[in-house]
Amino acid sequence: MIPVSTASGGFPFPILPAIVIAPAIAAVLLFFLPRGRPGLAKAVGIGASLVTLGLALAMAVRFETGQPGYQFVVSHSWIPAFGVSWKLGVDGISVFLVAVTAVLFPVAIAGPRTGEDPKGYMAWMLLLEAACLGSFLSLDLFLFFLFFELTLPPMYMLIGKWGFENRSYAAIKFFIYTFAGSALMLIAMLALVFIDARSTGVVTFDLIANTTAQHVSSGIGAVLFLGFAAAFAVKIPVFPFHTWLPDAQVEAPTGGSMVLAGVLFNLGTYGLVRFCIELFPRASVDLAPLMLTLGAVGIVYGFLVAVVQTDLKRMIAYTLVADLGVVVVGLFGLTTQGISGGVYQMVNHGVSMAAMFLLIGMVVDRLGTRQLTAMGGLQARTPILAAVFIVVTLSIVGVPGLNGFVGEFVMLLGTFLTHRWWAVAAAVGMVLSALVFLWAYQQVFHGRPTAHAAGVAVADLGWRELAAVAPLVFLIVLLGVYPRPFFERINPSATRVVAHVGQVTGQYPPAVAEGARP
Amino acid sequence: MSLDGSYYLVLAAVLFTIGGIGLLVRRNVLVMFMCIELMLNAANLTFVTFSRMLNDIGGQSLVFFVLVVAAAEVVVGLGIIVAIFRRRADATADDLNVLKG
Amino acid sequence: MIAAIGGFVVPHIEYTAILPELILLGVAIIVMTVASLSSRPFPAGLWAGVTAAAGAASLGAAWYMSNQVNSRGPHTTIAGAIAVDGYSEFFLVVLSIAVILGALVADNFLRREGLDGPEFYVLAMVSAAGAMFMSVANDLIVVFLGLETLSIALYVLAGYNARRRESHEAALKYFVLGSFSSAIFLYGVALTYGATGSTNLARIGAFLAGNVLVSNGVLLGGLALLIVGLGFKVAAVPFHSWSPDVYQGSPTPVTGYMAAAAKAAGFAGLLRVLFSAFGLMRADWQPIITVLAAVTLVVGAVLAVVQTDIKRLLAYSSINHAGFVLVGLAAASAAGLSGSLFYLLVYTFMVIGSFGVVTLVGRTGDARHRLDDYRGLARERPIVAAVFALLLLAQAGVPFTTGFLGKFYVIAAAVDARSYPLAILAILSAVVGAFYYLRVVLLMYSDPLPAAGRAEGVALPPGTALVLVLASLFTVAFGLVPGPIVDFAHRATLLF
Amino acid sequence: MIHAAPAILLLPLVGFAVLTFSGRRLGDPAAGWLATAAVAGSFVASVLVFAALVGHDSAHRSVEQVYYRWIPVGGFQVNVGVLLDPLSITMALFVTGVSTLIHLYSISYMKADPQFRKFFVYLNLFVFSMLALVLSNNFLFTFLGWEGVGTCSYLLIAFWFDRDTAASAGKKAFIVNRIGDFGFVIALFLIFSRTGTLDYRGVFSHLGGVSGGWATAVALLLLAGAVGKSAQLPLWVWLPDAMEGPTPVSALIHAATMVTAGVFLMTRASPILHLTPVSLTIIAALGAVTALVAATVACAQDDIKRVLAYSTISQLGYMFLGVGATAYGAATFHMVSHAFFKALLFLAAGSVIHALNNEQDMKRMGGLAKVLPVTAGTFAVAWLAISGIPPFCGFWSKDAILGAAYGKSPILWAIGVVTVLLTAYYMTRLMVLTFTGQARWETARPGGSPTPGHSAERPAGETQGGHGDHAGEPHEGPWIMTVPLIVLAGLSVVGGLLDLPFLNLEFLDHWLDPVVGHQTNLAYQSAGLKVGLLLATLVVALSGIALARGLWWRNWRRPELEPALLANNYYADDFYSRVFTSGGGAMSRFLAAAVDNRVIDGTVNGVAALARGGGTVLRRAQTGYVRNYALGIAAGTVVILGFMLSRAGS
Repeated sequence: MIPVSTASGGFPFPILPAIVIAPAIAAVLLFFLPRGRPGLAKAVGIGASLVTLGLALAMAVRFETGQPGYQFVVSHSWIPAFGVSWKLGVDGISVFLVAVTAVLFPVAIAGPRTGEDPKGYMAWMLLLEAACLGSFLSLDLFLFFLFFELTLPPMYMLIGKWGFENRSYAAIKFFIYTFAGSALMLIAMLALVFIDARSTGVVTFDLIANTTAQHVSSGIGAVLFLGFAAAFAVKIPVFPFHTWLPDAQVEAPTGGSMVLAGVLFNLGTYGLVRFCIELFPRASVDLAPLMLTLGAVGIVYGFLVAVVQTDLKRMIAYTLVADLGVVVVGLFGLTTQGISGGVYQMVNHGVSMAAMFLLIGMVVDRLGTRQLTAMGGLQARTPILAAVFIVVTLSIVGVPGLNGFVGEFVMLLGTFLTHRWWAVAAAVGMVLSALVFLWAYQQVFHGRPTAHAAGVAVADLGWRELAAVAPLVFLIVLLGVYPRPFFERINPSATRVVAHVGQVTGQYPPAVAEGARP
Repeated sequence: MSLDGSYYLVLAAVLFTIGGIGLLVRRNVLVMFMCIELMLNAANLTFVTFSRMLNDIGGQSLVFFVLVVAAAEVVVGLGIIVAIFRRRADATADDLNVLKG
Repeated sequence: MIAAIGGFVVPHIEYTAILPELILLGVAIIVMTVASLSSRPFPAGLWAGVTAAAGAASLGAAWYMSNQVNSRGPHTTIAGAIAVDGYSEFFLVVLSIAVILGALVADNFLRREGLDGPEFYVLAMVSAAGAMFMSVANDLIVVFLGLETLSIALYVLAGYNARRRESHEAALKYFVLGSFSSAIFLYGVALTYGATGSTNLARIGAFLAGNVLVSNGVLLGGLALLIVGLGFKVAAVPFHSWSPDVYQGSPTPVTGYMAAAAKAAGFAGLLRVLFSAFGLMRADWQPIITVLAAVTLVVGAVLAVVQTDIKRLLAYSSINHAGFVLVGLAAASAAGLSGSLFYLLVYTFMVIGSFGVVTLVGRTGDARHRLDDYRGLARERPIVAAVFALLLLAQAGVPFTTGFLGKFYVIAAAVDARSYPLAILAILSAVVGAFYYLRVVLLMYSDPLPAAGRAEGVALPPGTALVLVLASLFTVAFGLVPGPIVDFAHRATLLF
Repeated sequence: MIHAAPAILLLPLVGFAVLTFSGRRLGDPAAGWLATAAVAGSFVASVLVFAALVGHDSAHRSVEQVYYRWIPVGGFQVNVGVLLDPLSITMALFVTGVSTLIHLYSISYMKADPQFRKFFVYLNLFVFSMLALVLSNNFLFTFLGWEGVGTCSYLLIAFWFDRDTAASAGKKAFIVNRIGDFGFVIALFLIFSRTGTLDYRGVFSHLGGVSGGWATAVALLLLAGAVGKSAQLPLWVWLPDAMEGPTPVSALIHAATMVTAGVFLMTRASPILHLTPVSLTIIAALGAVTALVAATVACAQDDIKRVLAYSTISQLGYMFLGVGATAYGAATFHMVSHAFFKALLFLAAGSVIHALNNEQDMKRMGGLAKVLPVTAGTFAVAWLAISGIPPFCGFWSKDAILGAAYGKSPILWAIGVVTVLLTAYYMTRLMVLTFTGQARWETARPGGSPTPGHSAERPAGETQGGHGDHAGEPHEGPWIMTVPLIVLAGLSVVGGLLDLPFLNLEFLDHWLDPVVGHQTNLAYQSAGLKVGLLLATLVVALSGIALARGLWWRNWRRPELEPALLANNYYADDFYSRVFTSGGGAMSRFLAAAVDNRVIDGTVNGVAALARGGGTVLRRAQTGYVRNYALGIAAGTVVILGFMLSRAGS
């Protein structure tokens, strides 16, 4: 059983709906704002995202440690004819994903320079935020799917309207590709619900009910698992479903890139845990080798392809494929460490990659090009930017003491306990990621400026930019040095998932994972 | 002595088919229109025949409805044809192919 | 009883049951009479207002009847030829809405094009009445009559813009093919009558329940032809070929109205005939409908991708939508049926709203329908562009819009019926669909073509504005709170 | 004063933080002094802790302090804490001690460098990481320090980032190290999966009943990490390139401290190594071969720092040989004494380079003994120490290892002895070329402009510390540069006292016994054999010196003694670059261009094109002719009729 707490946590209003609705309302408000007031639009955008951040942090602070189940749960019947309810809840797996989403959006909104039409930009960003938060908080399959899909139009518009030169191809590719993935999820979701309904007699999209039902035979479960996995694999993206990513990531405006890298991919990996693994434990065990292989291949592949890219954003975009492959490998170890570390790594990766793309945006803005061959020597001219960049780089590369290492090590350790060789293959990533990122850093910051770069006037980070990047750097260090409070909240839920898998399949990870000594 | 009903049915079917094929092969709009009338009347014949076979007068009364409808169609159809081909000597359907693809 | 052997009995006529039709027909006759009797010019917008009012009245009547049915239960009237049930009232509501929205969109168009006059509205009301009769019919011959009333009025409407050659061509194509399909339908009625001895749907159903036919060739043939006849009306592939041409050629408001009303009426007839009369022969028609649905989905979506004319694009997309409705039908279940109904309801708003925008952007002459004409619309008319974007995205199936729920509903039904391939095909066609809708959206939000010197801006008259507001409100509001309309569609099948 | 332990770690960390956030306010020399003070404080704290440990009896000389729980996930619980035992405190002492001296030296050496503050930021961070590495009470915190020193190494090698060679060398160092770290990480996984913990004490107390295969795997994987960090074969190629960094960095990181971390790790993990004799043999053989190979290469280098770099690799090989021979005490002894004399060598070399305005080519030196007497004198001490001449420390520590190696296998001993010969040879060559003979630097530098070529310490155009104030004649640096030299020279002289192989004066061995167990092979050798071995190596060393003096005295042009094979490090870099850079690059390009673009993305776009193509084809059916449409309807009707009638009558 999954414990569910409907306690309000001391908030005078239901906190979770407030978190989702606050940015949505602001997005609608922005729509009715006069067009000629860009300053006001920005203020509303930033203000709303900060309010959301406040709510999310308050929620995270009041989140009870040591509880494996869902907290602050609210449930309202919504479309009774479909068995759909407006049910939101948060557990250890989602709590920090919500928090980090709420952190990243204000940064993504306020940090980079906005182009034309700030009103529309802010509105789409806030709508995207609402959709992302809603996805993490939904405890109803249908509701999740709605929010999951709702992320597409705003992102589409952000890329398509505010992106770089080849934006419309990238935007459409992004939309169609991810939409196709989730299409299969919808079918699988419906099939699951109706199959469960045939056993229980109740048609319900309730996540918990369907998680506990487990009426699906292993063969069908595998098919449904793949249906869900298709959506998430595209979203994450897992090799070989990744080719939309470089295009989208390259063409997106900086804020969009940050959200893509920091939040949207988390939706996919989160989905793997929450839906693929929890709903289909048998299939997860049976198909773990497939997922692990895709993840592991993606790691090597992503880095190898990244290293020869000549476009900075494209290069880093390919590393996302690899980094997220590591998360997949971690999750499908199906151990507490794997899942806990995987979730932790989602948070890390969100922070670090958002910071990375924020910085890349700053570099690209300054130099007016994304071509690595036209860069160089920036460290002498912008030492602070370089310093922040190297911290973020090291975080992604997984240097201990910073956040990336903790997540990566823990989850690969977890996978090692059950699927030794895949963890070893995934660990190759630590060499390759160093190769790619240091190579990128060298080309941008080391050496002497190229003729192009030398011809551009370049300023170091201003206060606004520093203020935007500072919270992310703070998190990078905090998450690396003192991960304990985070793990204490994630662990119980991760353990719950592993126990659930064990209960259904009879396959538990080795006892050492839970602390038994030989 | 009366013929077996099935003869009428077959005749109606043949008429219907002739009408259909006529529509497909003729290019003159008026002829096509007449083919449609032929099909409608084939249906009418079927109605009447079944009405007799089933000994149910309802089928025959339906024919009146159909005739009225056919008349209305004639009015509108001819109106459209006249509007289009007012200034033309021949009226072929194949001249109308601006809209395609 | 229309007729009894040995004596002609005048059936009892329950006028309230056909009140919406009577209102529309009555107003149509009054308008025609008044307009032809008076030689003075009438104030602009009068006929549109009258039509909208008539539509509103019929909507009220339909709503009243709907509540009556809810409280008292369904029944048939006028010798069993008319069904008074949730299903009927559902379609009466949908069609009344189509009349109101259609009239509001047409008003501006007709004035702009200098075509203002009562005839247009009379024809619209008559066609709506025909469509309504199709929906409430419980007898094949009533279906036929409604179908013809609807179609004949639409033939004229399609050719209403006498100045445009395309309009004529559309009218003629529609007429020839429509008559052809009507004839096929009628022959199907005849065969069915022959096989079952009745044209009354309920009695056909009862007959099939009570008898085992040794030789059912005639019956099956009749059913096949019925499906073809109605399939034509809903533009199911391969009976769809008229629709792109007619949609493109007709005056734009007519296209919108036609897309909504004719499709709704066609489906009303198809669903009623298949479920009510031939429900027991499900096994025979289900495969056909499934294949039709599949082909319709694919052809509609794929052909829309390559279009460069917005009206043609929307025509093909509406074929794709018809495919979705057929998916619900192919499930052959109560859930599928209500899914189809739901889809038609939400589609009505989306499609009339969309064509409302197309009407505006077409500008005087109703000719600017290339996709490139939509470039930069967001800059010139942000609200119009936003509404269009919303409606297109809703058609693409974006969450929190009715469009998504409609797709979800029918696909859920298909999955529940375990026709997984069809469900997957449907959703993949929606993916393809997203491509062409998004293309238009992005065009609106990209920069205008430099060469396109705009002599005429895009105007936003109040009537169309109202339609756009209504359409987008409906689409979003019920996307967020779909309960009421889901229940509405659900009730329409429960009381069947 | 065991409670001073946190201060050892904290002081450099605080120094790092303060310098990072308010270095600008402090100003240039002050920042350097602050950094030095932080490290010096750390040294003092180490001394206090050392004293406290000495006060414990030898069985209880191991104190664990846990500061906080770092990563708790299920059964995986890792703390941030220290294990204060003889091994770690020895390391801490010499790390902080040598660091203090090098910090001091750097204040002058880096003077006037625009990145002066940043240099000390990195140095302090390095010291913290190194201390975390050695003091940690668990493998993971050690790994933190391990990667931390690697990172600092990267930052410091690439310190003069505007030079492409420096930037590339930094990157190369990091990546090659990462290859080794990959093994380290897998080793940690293996350890945890078997013992359920990563705490040193926990792991070593759960070794009962582990399989030999497990132990061998762990040992070899840890060795991979150590090989990377300590630049052993086959991962040695990064260290010579690392000389691109400022010379104090070479002294501190790439000679004295960081590169010895591999030896430390092996020593720390000795309980595991004991379970797997085959691994020990591999370690010993690897060390011996590395020592020999690197020494041969050192014989043919012209760049003074590269000679020292290869020498470092070679000396580290000795230490691995010692570890492999289970002479952990000897290995540690050599590590410490090597830190003394190698740091001294680098600092003195830096002094030379500094004085010659960034000249690193020994062929352009010569005769410097007259102008740089202090440098030359201290250098000579270090030269004798590394060559293995008594009573300098290198003699004792090297012989301790060789003695152990003899116990392990005479072949290893023989390799070691050949290396002694080569060591003495190349160091003498270095000494002769640099400090004696005629001064070639005046002629080689016409007009006083820096020579073009590979050997510029700094990029042209940037002034280096200590140069702005004089022109022409090279001279000694200020006292803060010479004091460290003198102190290190002193330590090189007396360092041998730590562990003399007779009269039970093996302090270090006894000191380390609680950590590694009493394993030294020396104990089993007879006094006669001991003396014989000592004398043999001494003779070999002396003949090496004599040989070099004979060959190079007043004769610096001897290309026949510098074969290209050796000068180019056996073409190892070429080989690696061909295989990994070119080969890997080709594969990457293939993946990017062919696989990703054509196959994977091609499939995606192909599906889209298919839909579009389908549309284009189907479109042709929509001819615009109404009769064709009717035909379509009729055909559809016929098909449906046909299907229906096929079901009829059944």
